[in-house]
Amino acid sequence: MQNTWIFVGIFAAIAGVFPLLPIVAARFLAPSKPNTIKLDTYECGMETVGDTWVQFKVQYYIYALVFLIFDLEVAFLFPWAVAFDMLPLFAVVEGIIFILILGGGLLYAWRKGALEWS
Amino acid sequence: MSFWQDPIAVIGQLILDLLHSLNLPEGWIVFIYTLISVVAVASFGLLLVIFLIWLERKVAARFQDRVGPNRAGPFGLLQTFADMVKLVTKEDVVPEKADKLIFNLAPILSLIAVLLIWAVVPFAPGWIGTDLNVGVLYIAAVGSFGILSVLMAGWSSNNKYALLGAFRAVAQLISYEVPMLLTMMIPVLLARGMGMVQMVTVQDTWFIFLAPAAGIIFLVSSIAEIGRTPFDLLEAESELVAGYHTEYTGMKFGMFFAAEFLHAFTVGVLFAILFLGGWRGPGAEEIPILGMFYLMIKGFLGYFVVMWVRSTLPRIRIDHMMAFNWKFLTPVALALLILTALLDKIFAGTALRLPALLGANLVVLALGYWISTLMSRRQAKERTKFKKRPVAKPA
Amino acid sequence: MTVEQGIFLFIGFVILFSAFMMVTRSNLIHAALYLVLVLFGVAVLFVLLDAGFLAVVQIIVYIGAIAILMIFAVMLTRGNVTGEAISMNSVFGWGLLLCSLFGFALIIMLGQWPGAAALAPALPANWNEVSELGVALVSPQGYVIPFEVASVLLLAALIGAIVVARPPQKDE
Amino acid sequence: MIPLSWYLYLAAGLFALGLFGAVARRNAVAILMSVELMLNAVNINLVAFWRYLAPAEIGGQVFAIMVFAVAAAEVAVGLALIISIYRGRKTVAADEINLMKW
Repeated sequence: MQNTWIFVGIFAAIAGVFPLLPIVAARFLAPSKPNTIKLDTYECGMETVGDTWVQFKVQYYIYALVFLIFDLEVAFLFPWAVAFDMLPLFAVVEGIIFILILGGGLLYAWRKGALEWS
Repeated sequence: MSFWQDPIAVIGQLILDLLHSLNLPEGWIVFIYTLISVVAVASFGLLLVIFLIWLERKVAARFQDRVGPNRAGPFGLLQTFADMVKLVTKEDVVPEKADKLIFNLAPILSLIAVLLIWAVVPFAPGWIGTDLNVGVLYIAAVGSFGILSVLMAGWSSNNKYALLGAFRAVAQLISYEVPMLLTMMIPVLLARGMGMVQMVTVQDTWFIFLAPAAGIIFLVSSIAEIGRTPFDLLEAESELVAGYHTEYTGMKFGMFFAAEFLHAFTVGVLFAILFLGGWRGPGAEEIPILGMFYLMIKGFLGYFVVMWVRSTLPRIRIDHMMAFNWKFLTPVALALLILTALLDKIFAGTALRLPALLGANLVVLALGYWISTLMSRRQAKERTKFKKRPVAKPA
Repeated sequence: MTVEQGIFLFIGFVILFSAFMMVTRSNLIHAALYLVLVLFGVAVLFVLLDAGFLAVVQIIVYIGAIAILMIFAVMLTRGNVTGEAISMNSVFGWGLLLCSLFGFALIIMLGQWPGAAALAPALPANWNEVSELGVALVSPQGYVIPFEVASVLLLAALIGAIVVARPPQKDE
Repeated sequence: MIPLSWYLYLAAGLFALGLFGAVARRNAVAILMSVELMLNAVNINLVAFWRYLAPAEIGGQVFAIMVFAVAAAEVAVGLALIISIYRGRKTVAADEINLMKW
């Protein structure tokens, strides 16, 4: 089984080298005339005011939270889906109960208004 | 087997023979052979990008009643090369306040994340990088590096617009990953396996006939994943300048650009593999090059739909987009998963499997459409409730 | 030294180095990105251990979701992100002593355990971990109770975290 | 071939580093990250024991997945608590959150 992953490892290395080539080429080909204004943060010509950390809502966290829980659900359910032929009907129903319990979580978040982008 | 029927197998055998004749140890032969195939697959992906950018510009032009690039080379085919030369020779500005290392790593990572998907794409019978037994999940895993690269780009730029754009983008990407993962599970369930080769070989009837609703949801959430219109809020120019890659110039911007285009086509190919039978088609088993042809046709079909949607629909508002995902796509995907599991277990191996699954999907689609129209009607009613607003007084 | 050992040593070095950096960096975003490196290294270890499914799940769950969640939380509690003046608390010396003692004790105990030199036996023929896992997770002889309890745990975590994280609503 | 001990040594080192982070870091988010390190060390051990000592039984992998679930739940609730505390007290330094200290 490891042998099937060797390809992925080498692929990752090569996939890292390929985008590097044009960037390195650009380093030699492109002009480089930096000045203070050019290197400043781009903000439509205005100087940046205050911290970069502005306006963060808990809403981002809530979405990530619901995503995390469903990610876990997917991790649990993929083996169940793969082994589908070997499972009797009640085992399938157990998987469905699993989905329903987490569906309840989604319903709760919905009713609570936690999914609104306010 | 002749060269014209299966060129990859012939060339592969040739390389293997050559390596064996050099009397290298077995490990080295495997390594060099793998390296060559990796380079072949990866450069195929990158060369594809050049063609895709040209194609997209041509197609978008036709949608808008223009001609598109037509000066450089025949039909403007060389336009993308010209653009590439331009990008390479552009000055590469790294903002002073940026976190240099992360800033430079992010575009590379975003292209890696897309390119890695091609390691498990079955092009034709026997033409596949590697047939992982967790293929479908592998695709999802690789996608999470793309999300990380967005976050890295946005944070390291140290720019308000970039950071805000990155956070919005990540919120959108992770939200739409939920229905995407759930609908990816439905073909896995129908195929009883996650390997990409198995996925294709079991599709005697294409899964789009067994699970049309899942296919549609997959395509929609994938369009959101690549951040194309109508879901292009990641780079809504009017609100966020250019989103998370505001500070990027030259070739580094080009990396994000290339990654987006390749991702769009990859989505088409994945849709073809999961729902349209991959390389399956008349005569593909005997003549693998035909299979490659079929896969590309199907992939371009999916890609064309993506482009079509892009040039047809306007951008939607971010709260609508989130509501559409969490209150519509995700519940429907969950319901589909439950229905598919139940019906497939009950009718497995009988002639009723196809009509039962198809019927259930169509019912879910109809119900979903009905509910969504109800919801939009209710929203319209709420909108028309007149709220008294303060009238601007002349100063 | 075989190739496998070489990969292990490299990955092991990456893991320990990034873990050290993660623990000591005062910039929390850097710490989170080093955490991502550790998690990725652990995924590679899972591949070396013939647990490809776990490796993929590790990347999806940890890098795809948990690390993102961490970065979001860092951003939301922006008090001292870029340069916390002091990243360690006042008793970190004791902590260092305690943890190095603990680590050395573990390593010495491991050195005395005779079973530690074991080599990996061959996997059963036609081994398909994913379907084995699927059967084990939902069969009553296997782990069906933990499976369902896990879903309840996740549900509780979801509800609890939503209630705790949201600011008090005006209408409640 | 890699002997079992290598994995165990690595996991021990990772666990000790995680423990140090959890004990010594000031920032509560960093403490949670360190806890993740410890959970990962445990996971390495679980999977290594499964592979070397009981490859015919899938139990080790099931345990590892359960650890994933527990880690996810812990992070979700833990970070929510930290965000909530930050909202009230404007700090996430663990030694300044001393409401229950006597």
